[in-house]
Parts: sequence; C-alpha cells; structure tokens
Amino acid sequence: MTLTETAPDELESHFEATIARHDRIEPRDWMPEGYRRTLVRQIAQHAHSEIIGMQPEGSWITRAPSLRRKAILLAKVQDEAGHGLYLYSAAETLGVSRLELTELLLAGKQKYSSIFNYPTLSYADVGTIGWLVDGAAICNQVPLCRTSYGPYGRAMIRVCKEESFHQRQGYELLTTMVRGTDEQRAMVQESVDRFWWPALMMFGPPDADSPNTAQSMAWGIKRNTNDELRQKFVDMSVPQAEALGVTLPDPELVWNAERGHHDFGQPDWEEFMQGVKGNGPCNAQRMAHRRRAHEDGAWVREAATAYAARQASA
Amino acid sequence: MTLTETAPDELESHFEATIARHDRIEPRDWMPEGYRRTLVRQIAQHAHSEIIGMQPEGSWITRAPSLRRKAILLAKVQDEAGHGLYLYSAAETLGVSRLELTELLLAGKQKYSSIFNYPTLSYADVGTIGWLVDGAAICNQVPLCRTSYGPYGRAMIRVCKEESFHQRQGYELLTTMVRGTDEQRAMVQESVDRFWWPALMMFGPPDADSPNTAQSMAWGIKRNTNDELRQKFVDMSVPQAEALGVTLPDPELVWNAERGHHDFGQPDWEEFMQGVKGNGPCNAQRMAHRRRAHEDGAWVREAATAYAARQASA
Amino acid sequence: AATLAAYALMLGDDALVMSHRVSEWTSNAPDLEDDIALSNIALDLLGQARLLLARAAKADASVVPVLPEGSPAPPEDALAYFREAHDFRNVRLAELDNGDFAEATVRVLLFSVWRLATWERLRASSDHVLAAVAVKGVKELAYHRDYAARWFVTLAQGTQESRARLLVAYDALWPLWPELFDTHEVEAAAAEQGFGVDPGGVREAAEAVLDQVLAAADVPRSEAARRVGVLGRTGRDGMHGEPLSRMLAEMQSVARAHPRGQW
Amino acid sequence: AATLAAYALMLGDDALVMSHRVSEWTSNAPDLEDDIALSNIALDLLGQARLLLARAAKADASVVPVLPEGSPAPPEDALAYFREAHDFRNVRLAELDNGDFAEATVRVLLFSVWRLATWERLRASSDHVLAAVAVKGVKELAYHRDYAARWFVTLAQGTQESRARLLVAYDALWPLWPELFDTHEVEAAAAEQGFGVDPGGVREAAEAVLDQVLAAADVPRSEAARRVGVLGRTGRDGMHGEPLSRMLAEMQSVARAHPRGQW
Repeated sequence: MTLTETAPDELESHFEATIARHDRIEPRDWMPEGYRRTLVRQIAQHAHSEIIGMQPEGSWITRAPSLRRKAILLAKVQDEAGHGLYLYSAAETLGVSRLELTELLLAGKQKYSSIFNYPTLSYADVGTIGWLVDGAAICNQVPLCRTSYGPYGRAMIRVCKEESFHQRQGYELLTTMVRGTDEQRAMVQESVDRFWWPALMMFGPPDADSPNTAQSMAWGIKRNTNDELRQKFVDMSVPQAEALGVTLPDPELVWNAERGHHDFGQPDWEEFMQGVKGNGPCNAQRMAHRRRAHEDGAWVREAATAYAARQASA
Repeated sequence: MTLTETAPDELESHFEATIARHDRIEPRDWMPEGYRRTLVRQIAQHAHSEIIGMQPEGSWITRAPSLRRKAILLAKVQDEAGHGLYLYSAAETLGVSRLELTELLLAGKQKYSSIFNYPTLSYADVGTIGWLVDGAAICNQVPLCRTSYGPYGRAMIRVCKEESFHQRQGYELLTTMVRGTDEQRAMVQESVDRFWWPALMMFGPPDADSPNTAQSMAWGIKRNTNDELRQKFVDMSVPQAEALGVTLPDPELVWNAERGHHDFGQPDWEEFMQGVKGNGPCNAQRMAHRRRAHEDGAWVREAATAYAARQASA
Repeated sequence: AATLAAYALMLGDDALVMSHRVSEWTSNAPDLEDDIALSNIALDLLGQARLLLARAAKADASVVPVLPEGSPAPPEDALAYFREAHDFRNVRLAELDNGDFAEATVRVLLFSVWRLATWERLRASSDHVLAAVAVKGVKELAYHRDYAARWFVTLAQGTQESRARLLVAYDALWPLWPELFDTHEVEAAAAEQGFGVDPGGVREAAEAVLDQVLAAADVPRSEAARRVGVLGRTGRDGMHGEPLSRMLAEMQSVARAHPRGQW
Repeated sequence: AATLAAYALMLGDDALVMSHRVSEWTSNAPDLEDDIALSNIALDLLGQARLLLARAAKADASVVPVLPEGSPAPPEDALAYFREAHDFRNVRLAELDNGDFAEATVRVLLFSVWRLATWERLRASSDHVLAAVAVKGVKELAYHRDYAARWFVTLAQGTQESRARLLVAYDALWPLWPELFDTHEVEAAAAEQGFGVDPGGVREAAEAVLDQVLAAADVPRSEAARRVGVLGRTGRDGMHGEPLSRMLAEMQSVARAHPRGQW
C-alpha cells in the first residue's frame, strides 16, 4: 500500500490510533502538519539549547582549577555538542536540515532555553549548572523519552542518560567545594542564589499561561504540564540542598504535609519574559558568539563541500 | 634664484659646503639622491621601530602590577606612538607619505630595529627595556640630534628628551624591584641576562662589517661608528649594573685601564643576522600584529577620507 | 563614611574598568593619532580611578582587602588587584569585551556623555576630594566626549560600511544606556548627604547632549530595549557579565603572583 | 630520577599546553563534528599530561612547587597551576595563540606527526609508566594525526580560499618544526639511560609521514626558515614566546586565587 492510495482520513485515524496506543510515530508514517511543525520547533529549540548551552560552561574550560575538573568539564561540554548532533539528526528525519535550523536560530526565528542567557560568574557555577540546570532539564526530558515521535524519543534516551551523569558530576563538584575553604562555601551559596530562580523558570510559564501545553499533551509530544514538572523538581532539590548545606533563596519554600509537596514562591516572570524577548543579560553575547563561530567556519564548510564534490566526480 | 637657474655642480658644492660647515640641510635645499634615499631609509626604519616597539612593552599594559606602573607604561607606549608620528613627519618632508612607508614595512621592504623581535617575558622586561634598550637607543640617537638633515635632527631632539625620561623610569622600576622579594630580584637578573646581548646588537654589526657607515658619516647623517657607540654604552652600563646589584652576563667584561674602557665579548652575530632576515623569535608575531591592526583600521581611515571629502565639497 | 567609600568605589571602578578596555586599543588603533588619543583617554580614566580608589580607602579602610603580611601595596592597588569580580561596582557598559573601532567610538561616547553629565554636578560635592576630582575630570571627559562625538559623526557620514558598523555598535550598546541612570541606594544616600550625584537626575541633560550628536550624525535614537540584570541586579550591585572575570584574571595576574612585591 | 622527572615534564608540558590551545576551540569550531573531534584531541592530550606530570612528581618530588600549607592540590595540579612560564618545558609550537581553522589543522598535524614518531619508540621505554603512557598515547595520536591530515588534504584541495589559508598557516608554522627535533641534554640523557627517546633520531621517520600528507594535498615542502630562539634557547630550555605567560595567567587564575581550595 502506498501513501497515494490511502485516503486522508484513513491516515489520520491511523495516526490517532498510534498515539492512543502510546506507540511511536516514525519518519515514514503520515502525520498532521501541526504535529510535524510542533515537533520541529521543539526539537530544534532543544538542539539549539544544547549548542548555545556550551558557552556558559565552556567559558570556564580554560580556567578550570584542577586538571581533573578540566577533563570533566571539557567532556561535558563535548557531550552537549553530541546532544546537539543527535537532536539535529532527529529533526532532519522531519525534513529540515541542520544548516536551515542553524540559520533560523541565527536569524532570531527560533529560540533556545533562556537559562543560557544567564552569565557564569565563578567556577561554582559549573557545579550549580550541573546540579540545578541539568537537574531541571532531566525533569523536563525524562518524560520525553516516551514522546510519541520515535527518533526524538530515542535521542532523548541517550541525552537523558548523559545528563544524569552530568548532574551527578555537578553535584559532586559542589559537595567537594563546600568541604573546602570559607570562600568556596560562599561561592557555592552565591551561585545557588543566582541559579535557583532561573532553574525554576526552565519549566516554562505557569500552566495557566501556557497555551500550547494541551495540544502537545494530546499529541503525546509532552507528557506532563509545566507546573507538575516544576513541583517535582522542587521536591527533588530540597533534600539535595540540605545535604549540601546550602540555602535555597526562597522564603516561601516550605513542606506542605497536606499536599505531600513543597510550597514555593514564583520566579520573576517579567525577567523571564525579557530573556525570551532577547533582553536577558547574555542573549546578545550568546548569539554573537554563535554567529561569529558560524561565519568563521563558513569557508571551512565550503571547502569540505567542494572537496567532497571533487572526490565524488573523480 | 630658482632651482632651474642653478647648475647641478653649483647645487652640489652648496650642499657639500653646508655639510662641511655642520649646518643643516632643509627640505627646500637641493640634495643628492643618495643622501635623500639614505635618509628616507634611516628615518623610516627609525619610525617603524617606534611603532613596532610599542608591542613588546604594550603587551604588559593590561598586566602592570600596580596602577602607578600601569600609568607610566601606558604613557611610555603612547610616547613611542608620538615618536613614530614625528619621524614619519620628518620623512614626509622628503616626499614619502606615512602610508607608503607603512606599506613598505608591511611588505617586508623596510626594516625596524631587531631588538623588538625579542619577546617580553616578565614585568622586569619593562624595566630592562627602559634601562638597556632605551639606553642603547639614546647612545645611538643623541648624535643624531646634530644630524645634517634639519627635520630629522629636530625630531631627534624631542625623541631623545623623552627617551632619557623613559630610561630613568625603566631603571627606577628595576631599582624598586630589586628592593622587593627574592623572586623579583631573580626576575630582574633573568631579564638582564636576556636583554644584555640584544642591546649590544642594537649598535649594528662591528665597523669592519658595516659597509654604509663611511658614506653616512661623510654626509653627516651618522656621527659615530657602531663600535664607538657600543663602547660608550658598555662603559655607561657597567656602573649602573653595579648600582643595581645585577651581573651583566659577559665573562669577558673587564675594565681595561690602558684603554680607559671596558673590554667585552661579542654578541652572537649569527642570531642577529637571523633576526634581520626575519627568523627571530618574534618577527612573524610583530608583523602579523601590525598587519592586522593596519587592516582592521582600513575601513576607519576610508571613512575619515570620505567624510573629509564630503565636508570639503559641501 | 561607609557610604562615601562605597560611592567613591563605584565611580572609581567605572574609571578603572573602562580605562582597561580603552588601554587594550594601544598599538591596535586605526591610525597613530587615534592610538595616541585612546591611550590618553585610558590614562585620564586611570588617573581618575586612582584618586577615587584612594578616596574610598581613606573614607573607610574596611573596604580595602587585607593582603598578606609584608605586602607594600598601597590601598589603590589592594583595591584594584585583590578584589574579585563581584566586589567591583562598575556599570556593565564599561566591562564589555572590545569590538571594532565603531564599538569603541560608541562606548566612549555613551560613557563620557553620561559621566560628564554626572560630574558637572559632582563639582559641587561637599567632599572636597570628590569635588576636586570632578573639576579636573570634567575637562578630561569633555575631551573624551568630543573625540568620540567627532568619530561618531565621521563614521555615520563616512562610507556605507562605516555607517553600517556604527549602527550595529550603537544598537548593541544602547541596551546598557538605561542602567547608567538607575539610582542605586548608595547613590541615593550619597546625593542625600550632599557629596554625591543621583544619576537618575542627569538623564535628561545627558540625552540632550547625545541627541545633538545623533542629529549631527543623522542617526535616529535606537529602539533597542534595555538589557535586564540577574534577579534585578546589575553592575552597581556587583552583578557583572562574563567578560569582567576574564579581564581581571589578566589584569591581576602579576600582582597576585607577587603579593609581597615592590613595584 | 632528576632526568626522568625533567624528561616527563617536557612530554607532559607539551601535552598540557597543546591541550589548552586545542580546548579553546570548544564551541568555536566550523561544525559540530569538528567541535567534538577537537574536544576529543584536547581531552586525550590532557589525559597524557596528567599521567606525565604525575610521573615527574613521583620520580623527583623536588620538581613540584611548594604550595601554602593546607593546600590539598595533587602534584599534577601543583605543577600545572603553580609554575611560572619559564618553568614550562614545552616546545614553542604548542603555545602559540590560536589562529584560524587552517592554523589548527596544520598545528595538530605537525604536533601529532612528531609526537607519534617519538612515542612509537617510547613504547619501549625502560620506565614502565612511560611505556604504558606511550602505548595508549600512540593510538590517540594516530587518530589526531589522521583527523588533521584529512583536513589538511581537504583544505588544500577544497576552494581557492581554503588552499590559500592552508598555505599561509603551513608557512607560518613550519619555522617551528626543526625545534621539535632538537636534542635537549635532558632528552639525550633520557635516551642514553633507556627510558627516553632522542627526538633527533625520529626526524626522518616524521618527515616521511608528513611528505605523504603533503603529496596527497599537492603541497610542496615549505621553504620557510627555522625560527631561532633567544640566546640559543627555546621552549625545552624554558624560553618561550609572549603568548604562554598570557595563557597561564588565564589558566591559573582560579587555582591561584584559591591555593587552599578543594576542587
């Protein structure tokens, strides 16, 4: 049976049935245009986040204070490049090339996670990003391993495995630092103070302000709401903070025995929106870095293309 | 009396008479083509040396270890730019523009002093360059204040005044450092070890290997031979080194009561020649820096020209 | 005294950090005259920084980092070389990595127009040292402003390329302009106590000057939005960008390697 | 033991400094695959550096800088973060500031062809640690060489621009090639004592490999002359260029700010 022989409504009901069975949609399968578009946007944003996310931590590779930490950090940033690679490949199964997506990013037409518009200001940030930012990413991403689109789900399985390794490494750096000098403990606390609220923002706006969630959940692209995931992250982080001996900077943070969850305050959503609009502390810097690297590499990519063409025709 | 009315031999004898009287040749005066060419080459080389010479010390402006030293160093490097400016202006009176000369430098067709092809490796080098390199420059340059070409001689008067200020500042930095920690004293000695021989090379090859000296002296462009100046520099530096408490790295260096001068060893003239040929430790770096700065500034200079043209025609 | 010290540190750090960035142009400028002019600007600002850091230290010795015993570093150097990035109180405009000459032009223009507007009032400071620093500084800053304004107009009216670069630089730096006029609580207290100037009060005057330059250059006011800080905090709160810590790593390397050194 | 330590430091410093330069490419490479490959090369070299610095410290503890009491830094970190530029024994090729991707290609090619030629023999070292490091390193270096050789040919045979850039980079780096094969007295003694390799003895083998790459790329052997040192001294003697001290200022900044830190 070829596609042309199948009536549109038959295709659609086949798609709906697959989703309903929690089975995977594969590249060869018919899918609604909206589903495809949503997926491309989400996977691209995710891939871009990995690539832009190399910068804040990458900025400390040349200053890592021990050779062991330098090796760990270098390998981690390398993994982020690898995640970008898997994710762009997943997006390519939907008919868009890595180059196209990169150009959409550079033109400001696609986004990346706003968390990377915050600066890294001390080596403790390398640990905090591992613990809180990768931790939040994992909360967001673990459900995506069961996402309805096959290539995306499989990419996420690899990504999640590595991310949780990174999270443990980040937390381990912090536990080492708090056993060090007073300055180091202060550095860790200051870093956590700075990253706690931005980490909470990583789950996106409150459900009430998140118009696309319902459709994404219906399509099985998303498996939990923003607020559910945020709650899970807070509940997970509180005991980790205690073990570390740091204070989370939220006076409203308290265990609610009735709900069986922690109550907590809201991040500054106005600051979040400014970051999304491009006015965050590092948006301009991140984009300029990416654009420069992309432009500086143009002649190399052209040379590779020309060489490959010559080899093919030889 | 206009030039065309004067017979060539009359012009030449007028020129010779001026030189013989130790009077100054001025831009309006007739001069032999060889004299002009020699002067352009010498003044240009001198100007280029000031500009390239900004790099080795300039490299430490951002790392100067006290704000006072940072101000002194910044002002000194700025003075070098100023010297370049006077000297290019002197050369312009001979009918060559600064841009032409810069392009000859960048094309490798004109030289600068080889001393600047040695790297600066510690902050002590800022002091040593002041003491020894500016000291040697002054020995070379003081006689040039009486050089036969007026604009060059007058430029040299300004340059020499500032250079001797720089020399005192450099020496003062070293005297301060040797009163500091053991590490600082070692730093000073190491720096002197590195710069002593290159400073001796600044006077050029031994007289026996310096074919142009005789003509330059006959024309009153040069007033002393290389070896005379080198001897003067050594005699001057020995007591200064003693006062500083550093050892000059020459086992042959000894007072010769008979000559009334110090005897001393010869620098490695083969290394000198390699530097002249472009193979010194920093030749490539210095030229690349200058070329980059020149190219990066091209659009600015073009804008200034276009703007001036527009203003003139408005 | 704590307020005076904190206030002097803010003004001093602005000058120190901006001076450092401008000094990076030495031997890199488009022409010799500009190399000399930029070194001059760096030197003037460095001079301002030294007086202001010394004033801060004198007003409240507790702001000065404690150095290893036997260190002969004067307070100005202890403050410049032995504080961490988050101790610096400069505005973020001063600390950015350098870009092209258009970026330098716009940055010096914005910085000096703002600082000049503030310092014209600072001349009336009840603190005699600050007043004297301002009297001298106003002349210097007027020169810096005129130099940058001349290049702003020249680049805007020069070639297509120069205009394009100028506009890029202007749009890139404009988001940091509003921060210059935020009133930090230290500045409010300093103004209240008669020795400082509330930057919020000079915005109009500064923008009037800037508008003249924009008009001469035929460049419209940028519409780029304000760059936000981190959790509401910006340079004056010690919240900086990534370039500052990198800049300090270089700037402080020799001094820190020899904390007991004599220089 | 002093010779073994000095020899291990030379090999370790080569790897450490080169790794640092290559690591600066992370997030800056022309494409993701190259970003990953260059990070890999940096990681491999960093791994070699750690083993070699540790070996040096074990062979002769007196090479390790003395840190403030209470510092928990292991010897590899004391060596990496608390030596001055003139204590480093790397060849100058490793320390140069990065240029464009052609520069990186040529630099990795020259470095790994040379190192591989040496390390193939080092596998027979009488020192079991060095021998083991070499066995592992040879595989890594062969990958680095192949990666760089592939790009060398691609760039040489790609576009006009890529060929021009490659040739510029090749001519710029070639003057540092002869230094790689100079026999330092430590290396002579190490070879004599059976645990080291005299680099002078591998030049022919290295150039034979390089010639294959040049031939595939249709690039003639460069005629650029050797870069001399200072008073006859080069990297192996601790005589470096200006970029190294700047690189170390950055690399060592955090470690030195916290000499008693736990990381």
